[in-house]
Amino acid sequence: MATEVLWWIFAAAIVAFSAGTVFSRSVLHSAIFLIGSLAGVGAMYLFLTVEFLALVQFLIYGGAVTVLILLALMLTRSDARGTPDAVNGPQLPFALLVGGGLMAVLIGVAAGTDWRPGGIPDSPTNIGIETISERLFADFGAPFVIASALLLVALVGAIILARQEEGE
Amino acid sequence: MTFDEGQGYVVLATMAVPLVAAFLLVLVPGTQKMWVRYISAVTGAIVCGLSIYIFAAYQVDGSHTQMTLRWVWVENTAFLGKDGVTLYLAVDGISSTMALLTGVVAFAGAIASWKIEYRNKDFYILYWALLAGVFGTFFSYDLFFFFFFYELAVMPLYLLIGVWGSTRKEYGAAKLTLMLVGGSVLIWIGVFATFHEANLGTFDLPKLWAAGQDGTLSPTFQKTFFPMMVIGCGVLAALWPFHTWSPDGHMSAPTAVSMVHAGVLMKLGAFGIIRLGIQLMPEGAAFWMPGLMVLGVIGAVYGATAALTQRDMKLISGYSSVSHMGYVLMGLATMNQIGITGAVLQMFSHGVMTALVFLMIGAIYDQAHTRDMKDFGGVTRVMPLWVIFYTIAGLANVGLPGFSGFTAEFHIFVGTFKTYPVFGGMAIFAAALAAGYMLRLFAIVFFGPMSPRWSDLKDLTALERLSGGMLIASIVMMGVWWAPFTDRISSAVTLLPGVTS
Amino acid sequence: MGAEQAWLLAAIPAGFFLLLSFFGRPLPRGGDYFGVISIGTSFVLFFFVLADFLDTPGKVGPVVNSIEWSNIGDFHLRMGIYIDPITITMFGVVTTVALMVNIFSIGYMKGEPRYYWFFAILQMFAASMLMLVMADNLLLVYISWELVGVCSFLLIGFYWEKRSATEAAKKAFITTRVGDVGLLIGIILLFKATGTFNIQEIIHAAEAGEIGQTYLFIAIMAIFLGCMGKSAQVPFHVWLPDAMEGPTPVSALIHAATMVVAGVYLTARLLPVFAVADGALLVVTIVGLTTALLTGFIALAQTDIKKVLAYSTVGQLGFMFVALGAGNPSVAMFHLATHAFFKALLFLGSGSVIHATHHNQEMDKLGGLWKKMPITGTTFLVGSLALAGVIPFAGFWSKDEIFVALSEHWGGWAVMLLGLAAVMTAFYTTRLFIRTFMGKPMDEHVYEHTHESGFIMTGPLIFLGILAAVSGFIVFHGVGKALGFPGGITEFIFLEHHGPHRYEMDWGFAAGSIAMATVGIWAAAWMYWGNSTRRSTALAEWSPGLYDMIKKKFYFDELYQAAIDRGVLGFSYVVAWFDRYVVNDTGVDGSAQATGFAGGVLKYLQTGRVPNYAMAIAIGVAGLAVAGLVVRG
Amino acid sequence: MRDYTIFIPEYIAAGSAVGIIGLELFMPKLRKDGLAYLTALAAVAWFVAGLFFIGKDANSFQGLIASDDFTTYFRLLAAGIVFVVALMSAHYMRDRTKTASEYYGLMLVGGCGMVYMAAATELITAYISLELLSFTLYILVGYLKRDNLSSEASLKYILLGAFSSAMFLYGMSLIYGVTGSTTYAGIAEALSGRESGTDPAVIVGFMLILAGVGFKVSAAPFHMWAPDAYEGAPMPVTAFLSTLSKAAGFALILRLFSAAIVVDAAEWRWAVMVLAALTMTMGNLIAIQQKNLKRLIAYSSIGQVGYMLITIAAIGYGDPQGGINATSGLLIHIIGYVASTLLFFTALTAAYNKTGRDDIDGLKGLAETQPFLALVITCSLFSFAGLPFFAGFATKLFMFQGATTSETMWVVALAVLNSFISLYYYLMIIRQMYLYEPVGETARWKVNPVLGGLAVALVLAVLFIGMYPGPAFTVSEEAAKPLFEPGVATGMARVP
Amino acid sequence: MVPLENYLVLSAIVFALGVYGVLARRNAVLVLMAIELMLNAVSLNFIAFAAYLDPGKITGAIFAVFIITVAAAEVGLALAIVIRLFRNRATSNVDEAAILKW
Repeated sequence: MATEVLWWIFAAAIVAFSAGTVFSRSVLHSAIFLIGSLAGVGAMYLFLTVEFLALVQFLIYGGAVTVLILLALMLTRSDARGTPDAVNGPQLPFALLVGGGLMAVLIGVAAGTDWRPGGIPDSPTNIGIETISERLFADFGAPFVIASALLLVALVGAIILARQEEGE
Repeated sequence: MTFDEGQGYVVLATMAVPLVAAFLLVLVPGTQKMWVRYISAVTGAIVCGLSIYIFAAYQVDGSHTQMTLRWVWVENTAFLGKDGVTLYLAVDGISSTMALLTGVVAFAGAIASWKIEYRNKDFYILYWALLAGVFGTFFSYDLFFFFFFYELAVMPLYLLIGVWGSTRKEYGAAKLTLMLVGGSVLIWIGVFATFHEANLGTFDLPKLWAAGQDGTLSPTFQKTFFPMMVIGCGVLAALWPFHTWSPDGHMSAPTAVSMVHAGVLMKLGAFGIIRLGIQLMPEGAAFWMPGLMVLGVIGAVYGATAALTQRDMKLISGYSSVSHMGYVLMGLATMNQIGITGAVLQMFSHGVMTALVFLMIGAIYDQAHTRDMKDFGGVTRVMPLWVIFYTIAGLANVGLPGFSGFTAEFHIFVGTFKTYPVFGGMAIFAAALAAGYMLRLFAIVFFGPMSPRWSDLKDLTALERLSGGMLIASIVMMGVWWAPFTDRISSAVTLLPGVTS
Repeated sequence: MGAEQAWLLAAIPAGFFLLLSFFGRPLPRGGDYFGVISIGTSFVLFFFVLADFLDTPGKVGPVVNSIEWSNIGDFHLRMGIYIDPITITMFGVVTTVALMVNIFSIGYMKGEPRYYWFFAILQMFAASMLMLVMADNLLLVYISWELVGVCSFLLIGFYWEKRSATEAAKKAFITTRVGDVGLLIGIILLFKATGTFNIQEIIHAAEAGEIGQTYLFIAIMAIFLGCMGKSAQVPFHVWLPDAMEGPTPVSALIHAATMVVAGVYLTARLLPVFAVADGALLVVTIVGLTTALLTGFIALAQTDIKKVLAYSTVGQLGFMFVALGAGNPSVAMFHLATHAFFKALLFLGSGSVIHATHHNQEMDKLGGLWKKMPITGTTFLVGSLALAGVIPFAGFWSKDEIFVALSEHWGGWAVMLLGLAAVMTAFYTTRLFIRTFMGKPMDEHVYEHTHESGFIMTGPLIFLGILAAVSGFIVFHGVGKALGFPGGITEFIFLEHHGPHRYEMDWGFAAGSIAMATVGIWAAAWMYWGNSTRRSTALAEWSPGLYDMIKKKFYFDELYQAAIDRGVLGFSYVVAWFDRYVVNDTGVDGSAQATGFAGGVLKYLQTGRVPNYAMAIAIGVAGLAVAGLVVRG
Repeated sequence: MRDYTIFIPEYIAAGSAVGIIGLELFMPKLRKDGLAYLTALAAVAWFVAGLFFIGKDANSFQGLIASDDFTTYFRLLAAGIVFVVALMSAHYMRDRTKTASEYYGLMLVGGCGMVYMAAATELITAYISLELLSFTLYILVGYLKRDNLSSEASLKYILLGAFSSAMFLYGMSLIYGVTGSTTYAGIAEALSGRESGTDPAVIVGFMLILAGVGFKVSAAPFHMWAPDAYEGAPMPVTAFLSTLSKAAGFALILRLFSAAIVVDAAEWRWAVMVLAALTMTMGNLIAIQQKNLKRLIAYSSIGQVGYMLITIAAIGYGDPQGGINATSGLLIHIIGYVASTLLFFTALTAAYNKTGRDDIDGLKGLAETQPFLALVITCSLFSFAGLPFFAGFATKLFMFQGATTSETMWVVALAVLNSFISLYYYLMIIRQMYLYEPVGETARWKVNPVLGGLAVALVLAVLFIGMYPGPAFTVSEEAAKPLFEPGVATGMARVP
Repeated sequence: MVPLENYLVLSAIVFALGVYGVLARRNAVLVLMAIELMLNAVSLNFIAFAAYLDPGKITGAIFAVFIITVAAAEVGLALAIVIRLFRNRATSNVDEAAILKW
């Protein structure tokens, strides 16, 4: 019972934070809201009893990514001339329209689909860390290797693109 | 290797020699203009000889297709079954006649372009590529290669006209190329549909023809796709109202290209209608031919009428080509032996005589740099031979007995009267109009007082005489003794499906 | 050599045509002697053919000789010759006149440019003309028909430096060509009905009634259209007078004696078919009469010698058609022959005059030439008398015969009309002769330099003059017999299964003819004697409108010109405009531009802004999803 | 089971990538074009290694990565493309950057990414490989750091790429939710096991996946990044984009659609057909109006994608044999298209190195100053337009023929019409080269021998494929077969 | 117990918000944030499915791991590019970076 109440609270929080992220006027606020929303999702993972992933979520998103984003925001403050320019583009109303439409569709899908033809019990089963590690390293080794290559690529790319050259 | 196969190699050679020449010319340095010319002249001679041999060696009472040569190209892969794509060359009565036409015109054109100075190497490369395409189309008995060569024959035109052309060349070239390729688009669709519908896994034309006749290609299918095929080919045959590339294209094209184009390429269209229309979709033909007849008549009268008041000589010939190809289409649309035979005769006749006309126009344009009739007058005084050649071409154009034009038109008229007397009458009337515009041209250009401005025009050069002489020879030959042609053609025509005697 | 080889008559001139046209220029004197040789040979061969023909057992049956030309499926085309009295007569006429003209031209054309070319074409013409008359099938007839047309085109336009000559040539060719449309249609219609081009087979089929009446009528009328065009019958007569732009010998040969009678010949050849088709003969008669009268009137007011002769030619052709309309080919052919002789004589005579007066052919400048050129004058007189139908000259007998036949077939009214035409003929002929040879010279200067032509020119005149004088007598039974014919000429010339026509002198008609001739001659003499134009001008002023109309040839040319400019050319301009601006610019280029324009519009979707691109993606996704749910869900 | 040997070629590629990057780190003075030749060498080694896999019976790494003829086909293709593009880049990059090693390294890695997109038989692997390729491309597009266009293009590309891959992922999640599996086989089995194939989740999932892959191959309306990225990217990268990334996209699509979701083809084939029609029309119409060559080629390649998508639809409509026909048609056209595109860009790079202009007018009078290049470009354009003698004719014809089913007939017709429209703007390029006099100095200039040789080789290849398509077609069929073996696609399409 | 649909709807909402953000925002960094939201939604989806429907294999969870990895890397790379653009153009607004168009 309690979990459900908590769940609803968190769900509301996530939606609120996400909305804040995309609606807030100030760039920095958006960043903060984003952290909130990410953390909220992490909490959801806890509800789903995937502690490991929740941890990962907190660390990588709540930590690395948001820091990175804040950093970028700092680096690209365009109000050198003082005036913070508008954060929203001209096509905002259409954005609302399409976003709303898509939301409707996706909710419809989520609600309108029979997810359990087999009639599996409607409760999350605990996903233990060892299962994850087992699957990740035993069964999905290949993607893991490719992912490492991907990270390498991203690293190299970030370096060569961001590196300051003489004359800049 | 049987004798027939041996001749098959002759057919192959006829198609391959121009290609070889083209590749050879690629290697010749562009500065060696004389060498380029010699090579081309020799090629032309060889091709002409080979085509004459093909025409002569075709046994009238022999089998339907002769001189066959088959090389499997791709087979038993994916949707391609046995003999999926084969380089299948053969000759029947019609294509042997067309081969002769192409050979003669090709040689004539090659000689006629002797005086091209500007990058003549590139010119001849494209020229021979084009002719290889033409020969290939006439000889192909495989749908894939038929289309392959058909496109190949159209491809070089853009550059040939665009680079070496004259009046509004860019416009003419672009329009001509696009319209012709646009036509081949329809054919292409037809090809896909046919292959899919026949579901034989082969592009082999005889098999597909059989399919078309035994109903494997359903009547509805044939009725649907026959128009595509015919309009697609018809564009090349200046089918009204898809003819407008003809006046502009000819006006822009250099001499040899006009010769080959009006002389041979337009025939590809009519030939395609026979191969892909009548032979492939007899049901559709039976259903649609009246329509084609109407368009043909319109074209015939329309072209002649429009030509009456033109001032540019090439425009006159362009429109008269529309008119004459209109006759061809009428002949095909009659669907009876005499008519279709007449159509093929007309294809040959129009080929040689238009080639001659354009040769003559080129001969004077190179010196006078104008084709406006009003600028001329009394040219006979300075270029009598030119006038005689032109007159012969013109009279053949008018359909005067003794020249090829009459033979062909006469057969077409007879064929048309068998089924559509009224249209036949209109066609004959159009022939009278032809007399109108031709004599108008004679009267204005050849006769009357000569303006001193032209006093230094030179008469035909030896090469032009040679090339014109060949054409005149063919014109007169067909005009006087047409039995050899009719024998060959009718031997093939009688076997066409749905053709009444 | 037998009649089967009659094709040689045509083959030889054809060969000489090639010879002359290719090698004529370098030859000494342009090889004119070759011309005489070739036609001479044909002339000689003609007698062989005639003799062989007359000697054939079974007496005067047709001689046939043909070969297979081409065959398409079950359509076999045979080409061959068919020799019968009509052909023989035509042989005679053509070869004789052609020979005379060739000889005459040697003198007349001396020093002209393209001398050899002139003779070459003459050979070409003779060949095709002979081929025309011996052809056994309509296709071959049509072929040679067109070929003679071209020869006439080339010869009319012989002086191509003159615009008028060029125009005349064009006019002649196109006018006849219009008729030929009909001819070809008719031929093909007959072929469609009978499945053959062979004339005899067609005739048999027609007489056997295998062809429906209306169909047959249409077909034969179409063919007759061709004949009218060739023989310059109203309304196609306009080209012949203009054709006088050509060298005079040409006028004599082609536009008087031979080519223009091709129409008459063909009609005679197909007369049985005409006879079968109801009303066809009536049409022929009416056309003939109209032509005879109309041109008679026009000729009254012409002052150009050759023009007068031209109109008289047309008129005489009208007479021949009348004879045919009366269903009597023999008489028509007889008149054709005599007319050929005296009209050729007249033309050559006028040619001699023109030559002598340095290309002056206006009556107003001539006159009193009799003293200067007696031979020409005499022969011309003979010709005129023959034309006017004065007994006993050739014209009289044949014309008389026509009246007889006409009265037998159509009765009085036709005779009256034709009589009027005959009177006018006599009138303008006399007028022509008087104003040219009699009285005092109108133009002293011209008169000074006039001189009699050399023998090379007068020789033919004399020969033809004799023919014009005596050839009429051959109509008599005895004379014919003496010459080896089975009876008189009209008896000799008959179509198969179309009984011979034995000639008897009918004094009633003879008197009538004589009277008509006298009236006409007297009137002309009264009006023009001594070259005084007083009375004539008085007559002209008496009714200027009428005179003007006649002088202007009843405005035919103006009418046609307007029709062509307004009608045909106008239509052509419309079509050309339509082709340029509607079909091409709107249809073809328009579609191209439309495509380009579409591209030009669409490319602005590519705003370069990421949000818009993302929007496109989102909309795409949403659209697909919704569509999917709607279509499949 | 785990058979690491099936990765050997990629070990070589990736290894040499790392090696090249390291090489420059340790000897920065190395000639930059030297690196290009090293890369080419590595590509050759990669190619040769790949050759050993031809005809090997299909082998799978834990059901994640299949090593069969299909994989081999794309492996060889990738190696080939990398080889050509590397050589193409040699001078271009030397003149424009200080450090080129990453460029070449990334190129090799990207190639590996393509191989695994083709080889993946499981969604995670597919996704990761796709991202691997995308990342390399993001970087390569932006490689000219100081160049405004380059960085702008790269930004657009990465933002939109991330956006669409999110869509892609959402779609995959839905499919995973429905089927409970991420392996293609599992998905196919589950889908064919479901009694109702028309859950909203399935449909929407398919559509989202379609959007994701559609973005990758730049199918309208997901194509909009392409023209900008193409125009902004360094020229060799443009070649890389228009060949390798497209081929990779289709590799992924083919494997995924034929092996996994062909079962419910009825849910997506119509959509593919619509996308195809839209894509080809958009691409060709807009291309008419372009002035910049790279951009024009971008649009024309969008048009080509439109044609290729028809075959995917045809797979949906056909039985296994039909699938093989369509796929082999697509594969042979990919060969032809890749060859022509590389040919075009080789010549264009050569011209660009000289003139420094990449707009159409820049080619004015090329036939005078450099006839050879003009000829080569003409060949490639004719090949694009599908004119005979050149690869484009045979391959396009085979592709359309393979894609012709009673249902797709109309799209094929439209495609042929479009290829006619495309001829127009190809002619406009040819016109610039042949009909106009050169601007500026008209002296003849020499082509860099490497590029020249490359061009000659490619021309020969294009001609060979065009005139004797047999071998290429057989190869394509061999590569297509594994996708349609009964085991792979359970029961094939549940075509109603 | 919380039914599966709740998670799905939640993620749908977040995802849609992310989409909105991408479409509406001008600043490249904000766009990136929105994308992060979307990716989160997706991983939420995956894990929910894994936990509810796929307890044995939990492939979804693995997928989530990879998604997080890729997302992180993507952000890093993207930010590098943003900075690069900022250096060149002194703006990080995506709609101002529109030289390439039409």
